[in-house]
Amino acid sequence: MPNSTAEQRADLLRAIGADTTEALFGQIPDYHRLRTPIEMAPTLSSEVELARHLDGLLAQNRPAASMTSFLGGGCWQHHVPAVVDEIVNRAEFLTPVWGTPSSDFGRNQAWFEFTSQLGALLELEMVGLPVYSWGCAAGHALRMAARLNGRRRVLVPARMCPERRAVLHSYCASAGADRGIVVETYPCDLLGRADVDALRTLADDGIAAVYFENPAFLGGLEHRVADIVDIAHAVGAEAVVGVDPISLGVIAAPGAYGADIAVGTIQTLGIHMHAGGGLGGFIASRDEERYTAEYPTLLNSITETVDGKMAFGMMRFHQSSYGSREEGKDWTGNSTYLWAVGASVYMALLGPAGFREVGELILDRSHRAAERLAGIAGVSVPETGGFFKDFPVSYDRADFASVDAALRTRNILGGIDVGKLCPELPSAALYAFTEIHDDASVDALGVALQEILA
Amino acid sequence: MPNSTAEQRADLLRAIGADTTEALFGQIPDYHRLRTPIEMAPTLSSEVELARHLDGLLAQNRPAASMTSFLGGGCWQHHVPAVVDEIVNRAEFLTPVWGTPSSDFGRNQAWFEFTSQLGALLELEMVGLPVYSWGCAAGHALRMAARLNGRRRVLVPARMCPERRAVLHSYCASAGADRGIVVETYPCDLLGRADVDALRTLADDGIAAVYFENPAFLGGLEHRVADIVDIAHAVGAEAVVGVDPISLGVIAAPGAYGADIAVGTIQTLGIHMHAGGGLGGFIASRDEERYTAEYPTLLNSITETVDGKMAFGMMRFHQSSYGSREEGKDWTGNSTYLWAVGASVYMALLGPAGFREVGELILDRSHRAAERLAGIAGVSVPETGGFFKDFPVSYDRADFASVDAALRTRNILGGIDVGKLCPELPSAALYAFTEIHDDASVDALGVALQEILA
Amino acid sequence: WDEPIIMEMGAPGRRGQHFPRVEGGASRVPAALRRANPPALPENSEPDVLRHYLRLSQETMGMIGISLFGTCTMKYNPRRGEQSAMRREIAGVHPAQHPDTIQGLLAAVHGMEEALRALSGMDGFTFQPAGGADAAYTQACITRAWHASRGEAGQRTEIITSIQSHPCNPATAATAGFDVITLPLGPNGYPELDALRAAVSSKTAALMINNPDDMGVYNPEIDEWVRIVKAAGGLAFYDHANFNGVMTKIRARDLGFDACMFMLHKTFGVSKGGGGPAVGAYGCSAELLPFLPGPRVVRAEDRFTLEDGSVDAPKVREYLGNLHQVFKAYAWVRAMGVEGLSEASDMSVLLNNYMEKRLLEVRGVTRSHPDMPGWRLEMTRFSMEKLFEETGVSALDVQNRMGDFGIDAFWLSHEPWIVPQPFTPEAGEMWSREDVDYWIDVLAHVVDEAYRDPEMVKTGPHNQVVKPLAPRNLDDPAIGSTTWAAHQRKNARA
Amino acid sequence: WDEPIIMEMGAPGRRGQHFPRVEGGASRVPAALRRANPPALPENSEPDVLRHYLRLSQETMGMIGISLFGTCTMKYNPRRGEQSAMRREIAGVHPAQHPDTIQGLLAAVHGMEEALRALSGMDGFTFQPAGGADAAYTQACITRAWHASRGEAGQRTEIITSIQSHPCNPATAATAGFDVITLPLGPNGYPELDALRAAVSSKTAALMINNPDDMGVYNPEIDEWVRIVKAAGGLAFYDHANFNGVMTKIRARDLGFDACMFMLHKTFGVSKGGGGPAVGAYGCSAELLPFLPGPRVVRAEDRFTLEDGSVDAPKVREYLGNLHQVFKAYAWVRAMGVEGLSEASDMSVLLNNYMEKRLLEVRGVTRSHPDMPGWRLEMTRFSMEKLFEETGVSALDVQNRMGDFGIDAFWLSHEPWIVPQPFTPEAGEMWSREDVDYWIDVLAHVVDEAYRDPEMVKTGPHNQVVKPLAPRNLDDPAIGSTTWAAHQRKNARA
Repeated sequence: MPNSTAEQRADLLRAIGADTTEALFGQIPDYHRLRTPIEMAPTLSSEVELARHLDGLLAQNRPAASMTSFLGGGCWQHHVPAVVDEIVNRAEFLTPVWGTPSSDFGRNQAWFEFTSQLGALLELEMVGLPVYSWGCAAGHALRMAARLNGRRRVLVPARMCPERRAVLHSYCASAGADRGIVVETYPCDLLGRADVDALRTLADDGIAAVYFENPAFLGGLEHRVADIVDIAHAVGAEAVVGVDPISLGVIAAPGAYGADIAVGTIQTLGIHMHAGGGLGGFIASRDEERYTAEYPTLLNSITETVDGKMAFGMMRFHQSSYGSREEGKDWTGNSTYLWAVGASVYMALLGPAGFREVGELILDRSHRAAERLAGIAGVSVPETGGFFKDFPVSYDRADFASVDAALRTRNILGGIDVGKLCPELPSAALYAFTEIHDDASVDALGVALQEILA
Repeated sequence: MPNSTAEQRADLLRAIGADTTEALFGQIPDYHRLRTPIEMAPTLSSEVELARHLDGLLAQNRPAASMTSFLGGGCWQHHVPAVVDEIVNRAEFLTPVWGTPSSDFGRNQAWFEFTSQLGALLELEMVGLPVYSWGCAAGHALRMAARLNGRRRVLVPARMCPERRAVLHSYCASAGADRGIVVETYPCDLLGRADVDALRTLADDGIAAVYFENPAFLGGLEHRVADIVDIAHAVGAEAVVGVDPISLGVIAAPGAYGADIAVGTIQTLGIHMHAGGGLGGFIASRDEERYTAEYPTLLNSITETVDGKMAFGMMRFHQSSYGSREEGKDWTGNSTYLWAVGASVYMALLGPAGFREVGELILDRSHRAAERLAGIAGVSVPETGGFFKDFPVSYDRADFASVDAALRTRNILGGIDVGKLCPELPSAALYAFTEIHDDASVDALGVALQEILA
Repeated sequence: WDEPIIMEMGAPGRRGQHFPRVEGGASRVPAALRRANPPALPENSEPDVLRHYLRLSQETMGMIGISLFGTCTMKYNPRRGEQSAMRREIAGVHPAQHPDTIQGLLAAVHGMEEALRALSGMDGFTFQPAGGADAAYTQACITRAWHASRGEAGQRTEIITSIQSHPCNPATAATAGFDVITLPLGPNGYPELDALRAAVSSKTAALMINNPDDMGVYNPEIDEWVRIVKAAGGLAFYDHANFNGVMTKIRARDLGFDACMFMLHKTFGVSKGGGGPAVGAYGCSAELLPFLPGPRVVRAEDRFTLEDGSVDAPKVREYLGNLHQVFKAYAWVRAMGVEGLSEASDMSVLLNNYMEKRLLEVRGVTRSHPDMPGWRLEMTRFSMEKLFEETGVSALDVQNRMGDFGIDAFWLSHEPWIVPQPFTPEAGEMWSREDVDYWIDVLAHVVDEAYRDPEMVKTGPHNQVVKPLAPRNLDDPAIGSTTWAAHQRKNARA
Repeated sequence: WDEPIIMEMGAPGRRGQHFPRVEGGASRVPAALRRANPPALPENSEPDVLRHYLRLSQETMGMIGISLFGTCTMKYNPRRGEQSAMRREIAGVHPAQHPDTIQGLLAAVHGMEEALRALSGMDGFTFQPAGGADAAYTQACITRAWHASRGEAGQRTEIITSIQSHPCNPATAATAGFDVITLPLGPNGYPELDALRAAVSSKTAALMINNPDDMGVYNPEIDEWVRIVKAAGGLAFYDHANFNGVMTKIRARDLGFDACMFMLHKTFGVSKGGGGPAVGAYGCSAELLPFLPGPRVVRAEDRFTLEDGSVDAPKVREYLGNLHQVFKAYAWVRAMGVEGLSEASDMSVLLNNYMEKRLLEVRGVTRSHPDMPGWRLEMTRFSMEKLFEETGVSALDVQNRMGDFGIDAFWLSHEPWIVPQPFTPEAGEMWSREDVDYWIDVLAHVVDEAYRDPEMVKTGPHNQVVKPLAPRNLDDPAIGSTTWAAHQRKNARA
């Protein structure tokens, strides 16, 4: 602290006419003041000590990125281009909070490039600044839908990411009677894909929104997206889709099949997992006032300066909680804006060809992995492709925990436990295969499972 | 490569009127051209493949920084403040080569702050931009001395870093008869300190320079620096000292004891070891034209702009090899200028108090380590302190290689082999103790040696 | 730099990232679901993308200038913590990894929780809320769950706050389905006890309040507030957004609060990222612990494990939270220690009062509640009302013009503007007195300019990357565009 | 930013770095050797130091602008290699570590050697030379050692080079104790064979030559040169500074050379650091291998070990060299592959010829050896002699003024200036055609300005961090100062 030298401190006290810093806390009643010493771990006041301690902690971690990991299901290990890391770690982007349209010009442009590129991937022209996560985005989107049509029931897939679903439930619940949104489910197959006929039966004109995911949590590609959108629209509900944008080089865009609101993660766009700190979510829609007026997020619009140059400014600030407190649309605050910069760099690096290639590569990896695993006695995998990067693997004769532990001793992190979601497959693990896996890592998994399940 | 798309390439060829790129190599006679394919390892054209390969290589390294390492003797593991890393990795400093005084303004200022702060540590007002290493700096300094007084013999310590000494020999040798500089040695004690009486006898008026180090390679603090300088000056020789600047918060500065030229490493000023890539050397002297006129390095001077603002420019460029080819003073070229920026940041962070503290801490660590090791049967250490961070440890009844290997299996990197330099102690290892070591690491070493030598 | 938008850069066929080619990958996608047209993304080489964003970074002033952005507690982010957390040992951790594989990370998270418990007196914390507003939302959700568990669902529907609370408090309360009661300020700069007494009832679910508020005013009756609310059956939540001015001086639990929130990206030295990822660490008393969303890190003998939250605990975000940021906060708090925290508080209050003294000497500048005696805490709400009346130059104009001198925004005030033409600098402990003096000198210079040449100020900034925005109604759907595609469409139509 | 010098910043007692305090550490130093007065270093807090150097970084244009600095082959430094080499697994390696502990690093070094052997036809490489000049010095030292081993020490005292060689060639030869014979250029832009024949003798130790030179001219008789020198008993050294224009097209060993040098920080995509750390990889034929300084990485079955050099091998630097840079070069060459290298060569030559065509259309600009037919390789030496004569504006003036448009120095020419008012841009393969077009447009604009308003150009730059330097003779000992202390002393006296 630059001013804590005895001389500086005395100078400042003299300048304001106080005797001690203690005197400056005179507003606080004496009996409010804490007088007992606070107990904390020993201070590591030199950087060399701190570095030694932190290095020691880091050495106790075996991160997925250094093991052979197949964890996915909501946060994935994808390739992070080095250029993304360089940019998000620039002091100019990493450390500040907020400035003026002039002083924040570069960052605002990066944000606009994020929304613009994401919009191009989604084929939707309205994109808000990011929210915390896919789950939070879905929660906001369902609330937007309920505000749009005044209905209070929504339909979501029965086999949905439990983490995401819990968040969505928090967002839909309400303290006030009759203000909550009732979350109902429609049945899905083992890859998480909608039972479209059942969905059609469940949808009625009390439904505010039909929410579906593509790919689904259990990995399935929802090939009947058009039917689902039709079902929603037929009853006057909003069609809300959750997507993983890294799939959009090969998978049809939400805008192409008529989804009204699209949400999803931005973590897969070049953001490290960070033990969950890499999550970020987005909300997008057609650029129609009906939707625009319901966004809770901050909205960064392109505009121009007094001398006609490109610049950026906030639009519809009044509808945010900053502008209208409890009268605003839901609420916003610090979010995951740094990751918006990172995702912008990522999309700029990939371009259309990169998204196509990475999508094809992931499809190839996951399907070839399924073929490899299908050949192992005691392992069941879905018979008919149709998934993107995740799919459930069932240990037919062993429980999840013991297989998982055995894999770990082999430096492998197996898939996440989805047995509860799939009562038919009590030992099911959701595995993720991405562009970071090569044949060797898939083969290592195969060999390990063979040994463990033998 | 942005222009290698078929379209761009064709456009460019059309613009210059060539049919193929092959045609552009018409200057090269056909029979000079290589026609057989070049064999190289498979191309890793995607970053995801390259990253996987590089990560695999890195995983095979067990760097000193992740083990418990006592390697020193010319390159040391010191604490590198995180701020230094941030600055030297800024794209603006990391990637460019050279510009104009205006476009390079910030870097030139950082360089000037490097020479200014290093000068303050050394109490010398003339400091050149860095050279490759301590050894190269010593070589240039001895050549400077020989040019200054026209003599062709120099005296150096008998127990000098073998690496550094080999470099110095290369610099002193000559193809032309009578142009070389003859390197003679004076005896030293087991800590590498000069036998001052013997030195006095060896010094005569054919000696161009007396070179000594403080601390010496074997760690000793050369407490008779004033005597050595006097001996050199008495015979009209230059007194050239090699120092480790991290010691200068507690050790007298070369300028204070009358050294004419000071050289040394800048690696200890906040530069990672980088497997030897962190080395850098400096040359400094009093700011007298007699010396200034002999510098082979580039010299970055403070000056001013046409409107009176601070700026920086090259001085005495004409005496460099860039200015005068073979008529210049030795030669210069790409050097270790990025590390000058890093060292500048390091010195600015430490300030006088930081250098004092780190010096005291190192002295405390090394001497307490010596006390700890002295208690181990089969280990000999110098009886009487008097060293800085390195000192020789002798394995009395075991050979160096077997002890070293046994330590390695315990995740410890023992000292470097200096048996050849110390015939009295054939199994001597030079250990380094710095501020990065805590009591636990020294104790781990003690326990390991106890077990190994039991 | 005159850097174009990335959407207009590049040329067909350029690549910034290649992937291994496979044959027929797309054939794995059902035909109906294949993407028909490639996305309209730009095509650029890697060096061009890098340079583009490097230039944009240089066009962002941030902490390279001086930012005394009020309420956000601008701090130095020690690079040791930042760089450590950036390493693969943290960045490469999947949130669902088995705890045995991430003991170092869990130790840091647990250590951070211990530090916050010591500083607040609370019994447990969650780091799941991804910002201060999210912590407020967590409070609202927990309030809902707690009352429901006591059979008062549907009855406890009102949350009380003050007009000076951060907008996120009423907004999250409303989102969670509560009615919001907002108390006005009394003559001393904080709401009056009687107003609170009038507001509480059997419908009262909770009080959400900050103290000191962002005018630097401390409510000395806050303990009485808590008693009143709790007596009425509500919960008391302490929004510790302005903890910097009181850390180690008071503890939320000691004052009777049931829960509180710390922003690790503000008070605890973690980088802000231009608006997150952030952490609103939420802590509560033992009574509320069952409602804290899991999983939480618990120590079991010599190792750390994860414990799931109860089914009633409202999850506000997937997984455990922004743990890389918690790791940085842990590094920061270990480096500071109790003495360091206390000193930071001292220095931030001292420097604020120094600023206040100097700023009040500037013509046209006043402070809120001018007659309230005593030293303000870490912030003071100032007003340029007089300046505005005398010159037509607003606080916003001054803020923009100050940018020309390398000074970033000072923050005006949250809505509503209780004080006209407000501005709220926060000095904190990181800026040197020289920086603060320079900051004040610039402000004084701009104010002086406002009296001499108001147009100069109103048309600023003049020498920044771009000039001020043209007056356009971005809320007009025919103009405002969040994407390039929308912009192009609207421009074409125009 | 108007950033002061660090020596004048700060205040007494401020700290940017603390260390654990110990009692009596200094008492371990003999009293006579203790430092009497603390060094006159500035005292600053960590955030202030960081911000200071961040600002200095922003005041360095470098590769954020456009740099076509000739002879230096400005390339993109792929961040993957840079970041990997920055990791502790490389940065934290001590150069004396046992090879078993650094197998990954040694594999990369060995892989890089294999790649260079394939590209040159040489039999072995050392990465010890820490730059191109150091590689030339290595050549001079090896030449000395080789002749000495053949009993010709003292006899082989002459090294032949061309006036167009880089200054480091004659300079390092002279430092190693050789006499230098410099051949002038013939009418075709390279020295004539007869001149070489006249220069060789029994004193000839070696030829040190580059080809193409930095005018983009290739000497088609180079194989004959090698034969003549070797017939006279000398060694032939190929300075591959300009390898970018010929890589994969020719191989040094195939042309008869005994040794060659590649600059990994130029041709092989490694960051330049504003002038190092760099690598001048030096390779030679089997005959010279015994003189290659060690230790060198050798493969022994499935692992890598280190082999010491012979006692006759002249060490030019401690340890193995800047291995972190070798690691980056290895990453680069693996990513490029043979096809990538060939394409880079193609693109750099193509773009240079495009530049040449456009630049020669600019008034006042000519090229060296204008009548020499055919395409130049990766560079062309241009001249602004005509411009200078007609306007008084020099190439240096143009260079300075171009900075106002975000374009960094283009490089003039090494000494001596054979071509008056020379300038030497090198396009390379990384810059897009748009960048190069912009570069040329700016030059054309500045030249046009020179004809219209020469003062505008001569007094440039105008909108950079600082204006041009005042004319002061820095070589005057009373003025030039490399340290703040010297500057203050001289100013006080003045």
